[in-house]
This record gives sequence, C-alpha cells and structure tokens, in this order.
Amino acid sequence: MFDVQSLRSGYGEMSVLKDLTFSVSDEIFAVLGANGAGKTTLLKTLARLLPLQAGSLSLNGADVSRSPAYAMPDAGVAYVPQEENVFPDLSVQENLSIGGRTGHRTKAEKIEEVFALFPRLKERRGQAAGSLSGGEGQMLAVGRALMQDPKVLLLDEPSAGLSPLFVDALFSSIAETRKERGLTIVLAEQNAVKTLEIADRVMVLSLGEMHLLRPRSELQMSDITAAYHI
Amino acid sequence: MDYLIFSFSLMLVYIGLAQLLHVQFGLLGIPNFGVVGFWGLGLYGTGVLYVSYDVPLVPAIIVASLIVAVVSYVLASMVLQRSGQAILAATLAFAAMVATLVVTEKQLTNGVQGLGTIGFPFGDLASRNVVYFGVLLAVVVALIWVSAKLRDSRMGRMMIAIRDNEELAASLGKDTAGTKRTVFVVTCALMGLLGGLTAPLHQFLVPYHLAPSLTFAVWIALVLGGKSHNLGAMIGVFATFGLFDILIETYAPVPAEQAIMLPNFKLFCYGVLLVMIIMFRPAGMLGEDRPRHRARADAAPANDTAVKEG
Amino acid sequence: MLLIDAIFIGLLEASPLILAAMGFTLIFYLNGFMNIAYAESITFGAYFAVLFNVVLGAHFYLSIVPSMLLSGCLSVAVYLAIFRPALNRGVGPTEMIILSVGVSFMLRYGLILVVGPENLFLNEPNITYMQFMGLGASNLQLVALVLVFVGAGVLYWMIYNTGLGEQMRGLANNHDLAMASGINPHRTSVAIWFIAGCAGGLSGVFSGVFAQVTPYMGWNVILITMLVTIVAGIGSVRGAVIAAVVAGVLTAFITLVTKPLYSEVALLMAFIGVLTFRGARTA
Amino acid sequence: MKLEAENLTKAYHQHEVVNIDKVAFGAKGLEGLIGPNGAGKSTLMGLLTRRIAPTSGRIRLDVGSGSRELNPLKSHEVARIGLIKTNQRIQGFDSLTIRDSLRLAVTSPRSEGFMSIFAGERDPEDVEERVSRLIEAFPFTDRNGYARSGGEKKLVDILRCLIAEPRLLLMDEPTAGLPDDITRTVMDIVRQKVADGKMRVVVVEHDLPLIWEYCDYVHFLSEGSILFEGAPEEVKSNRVVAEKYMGV
Repeated sequence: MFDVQSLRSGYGEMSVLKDLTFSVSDEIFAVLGANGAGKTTLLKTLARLLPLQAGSLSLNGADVSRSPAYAMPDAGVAYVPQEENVFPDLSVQENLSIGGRTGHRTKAEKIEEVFALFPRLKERRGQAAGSLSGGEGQMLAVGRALMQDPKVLLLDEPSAGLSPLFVDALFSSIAETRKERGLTIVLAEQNAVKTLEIADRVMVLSLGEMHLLRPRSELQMSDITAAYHI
Repeated sequence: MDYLIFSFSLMLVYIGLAQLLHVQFGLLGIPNFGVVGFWGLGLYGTGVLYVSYDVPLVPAIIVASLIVAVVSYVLASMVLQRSGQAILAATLAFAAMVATLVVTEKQLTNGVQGLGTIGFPFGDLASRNVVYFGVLLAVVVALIWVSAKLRDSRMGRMMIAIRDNEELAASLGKDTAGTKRTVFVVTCALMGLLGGLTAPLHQFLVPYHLAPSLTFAVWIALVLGGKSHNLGAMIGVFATFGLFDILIETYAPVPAEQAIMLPNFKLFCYGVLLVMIIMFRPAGMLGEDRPRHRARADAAPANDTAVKEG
Repeated sequence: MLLIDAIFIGLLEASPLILAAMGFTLIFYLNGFMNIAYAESITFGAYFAVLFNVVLGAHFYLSIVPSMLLSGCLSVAVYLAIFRPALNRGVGPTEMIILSVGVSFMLRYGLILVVGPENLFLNEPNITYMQFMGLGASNLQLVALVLVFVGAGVLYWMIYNTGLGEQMRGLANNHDLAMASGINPHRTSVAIWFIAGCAGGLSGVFSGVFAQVTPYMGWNVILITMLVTIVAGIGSVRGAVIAAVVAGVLTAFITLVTKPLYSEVALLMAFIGVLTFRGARTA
Repeated sequence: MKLEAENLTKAYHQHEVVNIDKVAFGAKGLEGLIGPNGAGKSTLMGLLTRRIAPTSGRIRLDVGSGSRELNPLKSHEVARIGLIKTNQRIQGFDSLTIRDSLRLAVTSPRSEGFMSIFAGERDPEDVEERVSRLIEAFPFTDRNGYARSGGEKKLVDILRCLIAEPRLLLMDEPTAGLPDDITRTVMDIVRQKVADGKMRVVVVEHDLPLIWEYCDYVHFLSEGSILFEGAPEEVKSNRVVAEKYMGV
C-alpha cells in the first residue's frame, strides 16, 4: 500500500512533519499523538491535499508524490478529514452521491450499503448535511468515503467531540468494515485506549517526529505517556 | 487655448479624485465604486444652491460638501463594516441613485434640460479661467501633500494595518471601525468639494456628467499608476486622461470621420491596459511605495550583539 | 388588478434578468468574485443573434441556440485566457472585480471598434397582439417568456439534479473535500463558465429582441444583477431566482404607481438596506 | 490583576463547546492552559478576548483600581484596557516591516489621530529603542525588512504582543512553527517580564514539556470545562489528566 520515504511536509515554508519513513500494508495502521503532533498534516499529505516539502510517497509501487488530490480516489484512496468533512449545504443523499463517483458498482447499490451500516442516515437522507448533529455528521463523512469503494481509508480523529457510547459504536463499525471488505485503514487518533483495541500496528508521533512504530502487542501504555509528555 | 485650460483643469479634478481614492482604497482598503456619486452630489449641490437659491459660489461649495459628508456618514454606518463586495455594490448603487435623482428632481435640477449657468468667481477678470486653474492646482497639490504626509505618519501606518488585517489591528487596540468611518466621510466630503469646484468649469450641468464612466476612469488611473503608491494616482491620470483626452484628442492628426471613434478606442485601450497591469504588474506602474521615514529609521546599522529586552 | 398587472409585467421584464442573475451567481458561487465582464456575455449573445438573424438571414428562433452557444464559448475563452491565470496567481476579490471591469471595457469597446456604435435591430418574427387573461401581450413576448422560463428551469434542474451541478456545489461548498472526492476542479470550472455564458447569451438575445441591440445593453443590467446576487446571499442559485423575480415584480409595481424612474431609486435603496443586514461582516 | 469568568457557556447548534462554572486567570503570574483536542481551548480564548460572543455568562477584568465587565465591550476596547492575545494561526500586516509592525503595537491609539500627520518625527526615540532592543534578541533574516518565513511571521505576532505590554497576555500555541531555541528566547523574555511585574501571562500549549518547565500554575480544560487546576507537578501526576489525554 503506502510507502513513505523521508517525508517532510507542512504549511507554506513551515515544516510540521520532519523526516518520516514508514510503510502501511493491509492492516489498521494507527497514528497516535497528542495535540499538534502532526497527525492531520500526515493524513492531508497522504491524501495529496498538502504538497510534499521533501521525500517521496508511493502507493502500490507507483510514485504519487505529485499526483493531484482528485486523482487519489481512482487510485483507491478515500479521506475523511477531522473537521469540515461534509458538504454542509448539500443533502445527506447528495453528499453520498458525490462520494460514489468512483468504482464500478452503481451508486444506488452503494448508498443502500451505507444506509445499512448507518441506519440513522437513511432517516435523514433529504436533510442538509450542515444541520446534522456531530455524530451523524461523522457517520456521513465515513459513509461518503466508503461510497468510493476505497482500498485505503484515511480517517482523521473520527472520535473527536463524540460521546463515549458513540465512539464505541463507530470503532466497532470501522473494525467490521475492515473485516468485511479487507480495507486498509490509516487511523489518526489522540484517544490511545480505544485505538489500541482495534489497531494492528501503532505509530506514535511527537511534535512532528516519529516516537516509535510497533505492533500493538509490543506496546506499553507508558510509551504513549512518554510521547504525550504527561 | 481656453479649451486646453479647461482640459487641464478637469485633469486636476481627476488627479484629486484619484488621490482621494488612493487614501480610501490604497491605504485603507475601502473599495468605493461610487466616486461619481459623491463628486456628482457636490457638483449638483453647488449648482442648485448657486442657480436656484442665489447662494454665492464659495458658500455653495462648502454647504454642498457638508451635505456629501452627512450622506456618506449614513452610508458608512450602513455598510462600511460589511464585506468588500457589499461595500462595492452599495457605493455603486448609491452613485446610480444620485444619477437617477438628478433626472427625476426636475424642479431642483431642471432634469435632462440641464442646469445653468455657473460662472467663474473673480468677477470680470479677463483670465479668470487661468486664475481658477491656479486655485484648483493649489487644492490638488494640498491634497497630494497631505496624503503623502498621511502615508508616512502614525495614523497612516495604522490605516495600512487596518487594510492588511482589520481583526488583528482591532486586537491591538486600534479603533478600526471608527477610523474607517471618519476617513471615509472626510474623503467623500472632499470628493464632493472637488465636485463643487468642477461646477464653474462645466458651467452648464447635465445628468450625462454623472455617468459611471467617471468612477471607472478614476479607478483605472489609480490601478494603472499603483494603488498604494502616493504618486500612483497622478501618474495614472497622466497616462489615461492626459495621454488620451488631451494629447491625442487635441493634437493627433486623426481624420474627422474616424475622430468620433476615438473615445471608444480610448476606452478599449483603458481596458487592455487595466488587464495587462493586473496580470503582469499588480502593484501598478510605480509599484509598492517605500515611505521616506522608514528608509531613514531603518538605515541605521543593526547592532548584531543580542540584547535581551526587560 | 394592479397587483396582477405588476406581476405579469414584472415577470416579462424580469425574465432576462432571472437568467442573467443565475449565470452571474454560478460564477460568483464557484470562483468567489463578481464578474462584471459577465455583462458582455449578455451583449455578445445579442450581437451573435444579429450575426445569425440579420447578417446570415436565419429565422429569429433558429438563431437563438447558436448565439447562446457562441456566448458560452466566449465566456470559456475569457476564463481560460484571463481569469484562471489571475485566480491561480492569487489576485484578491476586489482586484478581480477591477480586472473584470477591464475585461468588460476591452470586449465592449473592441466590439464597438469592429461593428460600430449604432443600435441594431433583430428581425422579429411576425408579431400579433393578443389578449391573455385580460392582459395585452405580443406572441413574441409570450414565446420569450416561455423560453426564458424553460431555460431557467433547465439551468435550475442542471444545478440541483445532475452530476455536474452536484460537483459544482460540492466544489463551492468545500473545495478540499470535493478534490478528495475525485472532483477535477479545472474541468468543472470550464463547464460552469460555459453554462453561465450560455445563460447570459440567452438573456441578451431576448433583451435584444424586446428592445434593440446596443453595446451597452449588458452593462445596463449588470448593476441590478450584481445587487440581486448579493442580496440573495452568496452562491444561492435558488435565492438568485427568487430575488430576480421579486426585483422584477417590485420594479413593475413601483413603475405602475409612481414615476418609472423612482422605481429604480426605490429598488437601489432597498438593496442598500438589505446589504446592511445581509452583507458578510468584516470585523 | 485577574480575569474572571462565571457560568460561561458557548454553544454552536445546541452543541456546547464551552461550559465553565468559574475560572480566574492572571492571579498566579505565568499560567498554562492545557487540554486534549476539541476541549474548547481556542473557543475559550476567543470568548475571553470578545472575538466570540458567549451564549451566556459574565467575564470581568479586575485591575487594581476596580473591575470592568468585558461583555459589552468591542474587541479593540478589550485590548485597550490591557487584554491582548497572540494568534494560533499566522496573522500579520503584510505591508508593514518587522520594525513598523512593532512600532504600531507599541504606539498608543491616542497618538495616532489626525494631528499625527503633521508631527515632525514619526516615532519618539524611546519607541525606536524598545523596538531595536527586542528585534536584536532574535536572528531575523532581515531585521530592517519584512518577516520572510512563516516562523518569522509567527514570531513577529508574539513580539507585537510582548512589546505592547498588556496587563494580561494570552498566548495561543506560541511554539507551533517556531524553532526550539527561538521558543526558549521568547519564553525567557516572558518569564522576565512576569517576574518584573510588567504583565501576567496565560499560555495555551500542546507542547507539554514547555508548560511543565515555565508555568507556575496550570489549568486543565477538557470537554469544555475546567477539570483540574494546580501546580505543574500536581497536574502532571493527576489521573484525570492522563486519562482524558489518552481517552478512556
């Protein structure tokens, strides 16, 4: 899947990520870190919405360091931003429909699938996405990404601002989707406890640098506490 | 000869208007697209007071400018804290309103028949148009001088800060809304004053004078010359009005049958120039301004030994 | 009775305005600046109609579609040659408006230099006056009314019910997310500028046939179009349609009860009033 | 010198982002405000400086001579009574040089009136001296020119607030985008100014090592409420803080 070599990235001339090298295979790859560790910057760069300042990025062996963002869905990458992750003036149905532009199956088929996964969205299909509650908005964002029939799903802090009950439900549907579709998931999270329940491998970022990268089984809570500086 | 003096006098008015627009837009970032409205209200205000109410010229101009100040205050309170596009549309609409009212209020303005006649002051002096040119020159030079001083002053620095980032300026304690309103009202009133001063030049006022092309001519001049350069406005007027309206129309050997197309050719060239400037030299012919003050203070050799504050 | 008259006359007068406001709004919505040069899409639409109808002698109804399409092509050409490079260089919204004034001057006076400043007339189809619900109207007016509303309807349908409309609204709503969803912003922009140009052209053809074809016809309606768009709220095509209809009916109503010229003043005052409450705040 | 908020709430679409019973800033010198993502830190900063209107609640600034209600004030009036905030996202005046930007910040609004147009000298000597002293403490690429990189712009934003010497300075993520040595120089100046009694400071940060090192007192915000307050050591060893940061 993703192969990242000495990646440097940030906003303008400012670097947030400094020299990251790692690769993601068929797994749930979690990126943990405190505020400002660079998780969002990393996901935006993987989705090609931020230019690389240095290093290279390849997807299934093909170099995508300079691909435009709108070419990524066809390459099988779907991205769910943390904020502003829906089209607020468009209806729920239209949001999903925009997601369903890629892939071979019909939109109707895929929409039904998303509705089966998140029945709440079906009830609100005609409503403007901007009027949804935080949790419903999050479901819609994930639903829109799944409409792309992706091979890799980039999820940026899906649990932020959600109630604990909701986070449980969301994480179990993420795990379920992975099981059913064999989807590779790159999950950026601050919430370490929940993430460790579903992740296969964990990378911990600290102030823009890789603190450690290990399979979940070899990870101690104290490693994370150290990276979070608590 | 008289025609040339008339043209040069009118050019001075344009330079004055462009200079005021430089203060509004170049320094403070207010996109006033209703220049002709403020100028026209001063022009017609003076005309009506002078012709219909027999007010002498100077008091008429002053009263008309005060009327413009009041009207611009109302307009400023309504839209100045809105987005640039809203300000732009509102001022444009205001100018259209003035132009329409001049036609409808026949009992005051005599509508499309025109309002006249407004004579030069200075009684029966033989070369009073030359003397009047001198008066205009003095007014416009004063405007340029004050705006140059303004650019280099503490107030000017604050205005530029408001233009660049209003919210940040407010967070440093600058009264951004108040400053914008005051400067807008004063500069609009001065546009009205220039309108009043134009009245004796035209002598006979017709609604055609209030066509929006005046606003665009002034804008084109400002953008051509350089919106944030103190002398940009003047250079822009030379390059547009001076070059086309005076030089070419007066001296170019154009056969009569093609001469009627000259104004169209002129406006076509304005358009091309404007597009070229924004595409290839966005800061205008003169580029960005570097005030003298800054050069003096910052030329002092920097002391490289690190000294900590406090 | 006065009200029905006002609504009927208002709709007749507003019909070209509705198309123009929709087209203008599309560009405003997508690219975030007010394109004054849109006036020339309207003017050129009418002049293209003169080319087909008068110079080449085609029937008026036959010249509508090609004029519209040519106007759309012109719009795309101007976008690709001037506005897109300027947007890519990060020219601010106010400077974009000034730029569009320059483009407008260039096109309008270029047109005058080529075809002359005279007013032209389209060869109208035979006109018969008829009574319609107690109101007098010509068959041309009724056909125009129907065609304009069909055009506006198609445009509306395109925006709210097709993939292109969805892409456009997606891009305007959340540019990054639209890109991440696979929407190519360049292709969508070209399509939108084409459609907006077509709408302007159609509006121009009908304005031209109702009165006359002049180089200033687009310029004369652009102010009201701009105000309609801003009052309707940035980027709401629905709002633009409603605002255009209301503006048309209001103008007709005020014209019927007062002097015609006051309607314009009243409308402008109403616009400034609305801007005071609806224009986006700065600080 | 105390900034107090009571029953302060802010809700967007019925979703409460901030809900604080009572909190006081500026009583303890150099204070820190920390919390996980989405805790409402930025919203709270906006509320305190009147950039965001609260849904309910009162904010008062206590200045030795008496207390002022902040609620009815506009943002520039809040700044004038001595409450200024640095910005998380880069903010700046693109057409002012670094020096001009600092001169602007240090000049009182009273001397920026119409009559300043005719003043002989634009800025008095002491202003020039303060500006120079501050600028020379940092390695700008061009001290007499414009801020070049994002980092320099960010630094100028902080220096503007430092030179203005408000009674209470709120710093919103001052380290984001700044190199380590620059951050230390800034924080050393801040610490010095606080020690000299020139101003009180609240730092919002996600760089926790910096908070632990410099702050005298730390407020912990989570889910819109202040959950814990105390000395850095107490906060560091608090269970709730660790749990909320890592998610339970």
